[in-house]
Amino acid sequence: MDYREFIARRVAKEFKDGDVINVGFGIPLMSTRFISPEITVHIHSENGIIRMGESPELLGLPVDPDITDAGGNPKTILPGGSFFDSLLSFALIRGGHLDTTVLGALQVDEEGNLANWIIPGKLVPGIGGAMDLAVGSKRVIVAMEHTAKGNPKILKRCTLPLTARKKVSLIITEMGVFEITSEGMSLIEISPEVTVEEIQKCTEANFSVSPTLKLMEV
Amino acid sequence: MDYREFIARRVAKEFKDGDVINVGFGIPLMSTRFISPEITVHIHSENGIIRMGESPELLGLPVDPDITDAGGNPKTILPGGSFFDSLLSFALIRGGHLDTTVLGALQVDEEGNLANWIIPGKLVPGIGGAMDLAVGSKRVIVAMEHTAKGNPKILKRCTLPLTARKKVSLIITEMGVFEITSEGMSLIEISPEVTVEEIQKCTEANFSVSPTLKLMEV
Amino acid sequence: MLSKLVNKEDLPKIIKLWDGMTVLVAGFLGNGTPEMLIDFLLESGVKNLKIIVNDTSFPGKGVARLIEAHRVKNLITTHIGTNPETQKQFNNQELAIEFSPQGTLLERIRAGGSGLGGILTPVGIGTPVEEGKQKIRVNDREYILELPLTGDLSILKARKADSFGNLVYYGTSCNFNPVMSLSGKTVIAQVDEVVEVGELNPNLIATPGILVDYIIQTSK
Amino acid sequence: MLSKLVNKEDLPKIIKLWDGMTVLVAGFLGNGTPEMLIDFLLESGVKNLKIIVNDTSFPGKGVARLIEAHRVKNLITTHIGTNPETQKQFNNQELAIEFSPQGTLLERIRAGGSGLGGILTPVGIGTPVEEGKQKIRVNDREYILELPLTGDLSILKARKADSFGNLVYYGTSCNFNPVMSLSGKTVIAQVDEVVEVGELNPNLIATPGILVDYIIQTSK
Repeated sequence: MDYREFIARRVAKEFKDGDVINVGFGIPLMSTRFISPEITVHIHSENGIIRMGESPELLGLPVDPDITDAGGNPKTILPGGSFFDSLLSFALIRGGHLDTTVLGALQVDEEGNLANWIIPGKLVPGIGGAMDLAVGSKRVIVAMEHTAKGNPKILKRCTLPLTARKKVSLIITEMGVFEITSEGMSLIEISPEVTVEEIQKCTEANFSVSPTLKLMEV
Repeated sequence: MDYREFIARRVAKEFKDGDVINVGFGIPLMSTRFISPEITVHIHSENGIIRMGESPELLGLPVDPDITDAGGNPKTILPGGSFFDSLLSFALIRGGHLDTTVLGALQVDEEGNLANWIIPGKLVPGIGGAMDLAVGSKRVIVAMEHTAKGNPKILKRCTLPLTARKKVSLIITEMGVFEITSEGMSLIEISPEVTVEEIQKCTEANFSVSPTLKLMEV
Repeated sequence: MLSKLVNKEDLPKIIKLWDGMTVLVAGFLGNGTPEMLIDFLLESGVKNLKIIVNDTSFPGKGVARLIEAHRVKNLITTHIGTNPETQKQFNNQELAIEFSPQGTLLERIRAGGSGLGGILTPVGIGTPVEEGKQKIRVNDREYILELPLTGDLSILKARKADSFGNLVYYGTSCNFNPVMSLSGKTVIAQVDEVVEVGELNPNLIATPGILVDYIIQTSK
Repeated sequence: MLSKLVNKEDLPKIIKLWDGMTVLVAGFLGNGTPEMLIDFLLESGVKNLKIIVNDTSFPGKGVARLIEAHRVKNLITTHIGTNPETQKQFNNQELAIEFSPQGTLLERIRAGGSGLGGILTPVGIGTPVEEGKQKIRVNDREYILELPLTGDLSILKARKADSFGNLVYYGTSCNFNPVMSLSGKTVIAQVDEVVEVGELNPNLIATPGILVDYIIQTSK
């Protein structure tokens, strides 16, 4: 199992029966493949669909170009799902009707600030739905590799322009799981493959180690 | 022909082919019975219908309790019409997508101010959609009897709480038709049954007599 | 997937009600109002309600029945002209009423349910509606800042639902139902027909089931 | 009732275009964008356009074709990450871009088309999006006042229409189409199928024909 799949599998354990979720591309999207078959989770995609299903190719179904995810990839809709316009889609997002959003990050910090949309002077992919999702969802999880080319991504304070302020409450990486509250950041799970000291070396942010620290299992 | 029908017939001449209109109860509503068969006018009702048709009773059709006008009376829908929720209905109204609204008034004044929703200390029917209609429609016509129990309703300044400020551009009564512009109020048509002096006696507002004053025909 | 269809008799066990709570009641002159859920409120004995509703309907119909039973203390509405009892309780000061233009009421409910802090509307400028409210000038025009509304409970009426709570409306009984589905902490709908999940065309669902907590079926 | 169905070849006679005009383009990554109306804009030679669109699609698709032909001078959008040419023209300063959160862009277009002076959103607070904008505190939370957007022309794509211009959408190609129907001075839609007036179920029309000025039919 590679790092990314390990993270994605751990993310999937955060979903509860009946949750409405939205997942960004990459590891967050991958997490939906590992949702327990014992629960029903409703996947919302901001381009106007709830209860989004797998790719038609995977299911051996014909592709319908008018049913896609937010990356333009062909998808299907599950029974009970519906399509709606973008206005309602973002009313759902901003109005707190989504239980959990899982996003990647360029940077995240110990206050729960998130930066994932711009590197000034370099790449400007844009905002898309990320700011609305981060601000509006009941719960925001960051799922990402712990470092970028060896540099910490979990910082004392984000240095890149923010996506949202103080909204991230959980960070899941291949090294561990961090909870962020108004008290600060706390390591609550640790990968069997690393030590707290190793995590500290790869993390700029200050964090406490939870007295109930557990092994990260997937 | 009674006064009210005379006014209603004159109002109907204001509608143009393709117009989207909304009419209040009483004389405004009556005006829709006199629309020229040579034009198509789309009747919007704020409870969520466009191209509202006649009462089913009048057409010999069964009553559907879920298709009504804004007074709760059973109506029908014409081909090309649609139903929508109140949010869209008022987006249409406030967004300037209605060509003409015809309303009754308790008072209207020479600045185009309209009062039609409350008599303090007495009757408080409420606002309903009237304020949105008066503010949002491209054109607001007041259609009413010229006086109430002999007292002028067309005033220098409304004394009752307003419905909307400076929005009425045409007043149609049984005595004549007044145009209101930023220059003031002007009598542009006069009923064959009255003189300018008689109108002046029943009107508190100052008005000029248009150099192209015409006879009011229906 | 758990069915959201419950029996009306079980509602007292399922839905928490309390005196002084805020209830959003869908409907326009009673059309599109869930009478069985009005029954439920009446039977529960709940009182001092704050009701947000377009109008107070006609005597004996819809929200008028709550007013006639003296269960309502505060009302945010647009029109009471069709209900003399509302007028009477208002004049007696039994009932406090905040009048709102209809478009403004709709936008306030939408704002509450969609995470907006308010909206600027030109409607009400120069009228008593502007009193006590912040006014903001944008591009040389004056607007009233109207603030969001939400409720503890929204009661809706729809023509059809599946057991996931997806709703389909019909005719002019749609009115306030979709917007109120966004803005109640708990949302319950009375529906005439209940079908299996998957039977509704996903393009034609007006209110997605994720917004609806419970449905009851209209008695025949 | 006059039919709004016109031939694409007749559009240059019917629709006035001018350099620097503002066009609202529906679609999400090109899905739900009317390619034949993009063709019309390209063939007309119109330039220096101000385009309001969710994203700049993929190369060769939708609004990307206008950017590749250097017809766009200003862009209000949420995302350009799928189109390297947009990124290039942005870095070259050929193209000015105002980035907006997607929900905010939608609300601004809705406000423009529905007579609101603006909306308060919490989205963007503490980010570069708030720069230069008025902030307003409501119930102890800070919001950005976002202002309305409208356009000279809206170009839409729908699955089905009747000749009165009533529109029905399908799947995720619905996206920005309904909101943009409210906010263009002229509104034109490309539709795959045109039926007679009266054939569409009036309960299932997403965009009422009164909002639509012209329709053209997708070439087979």
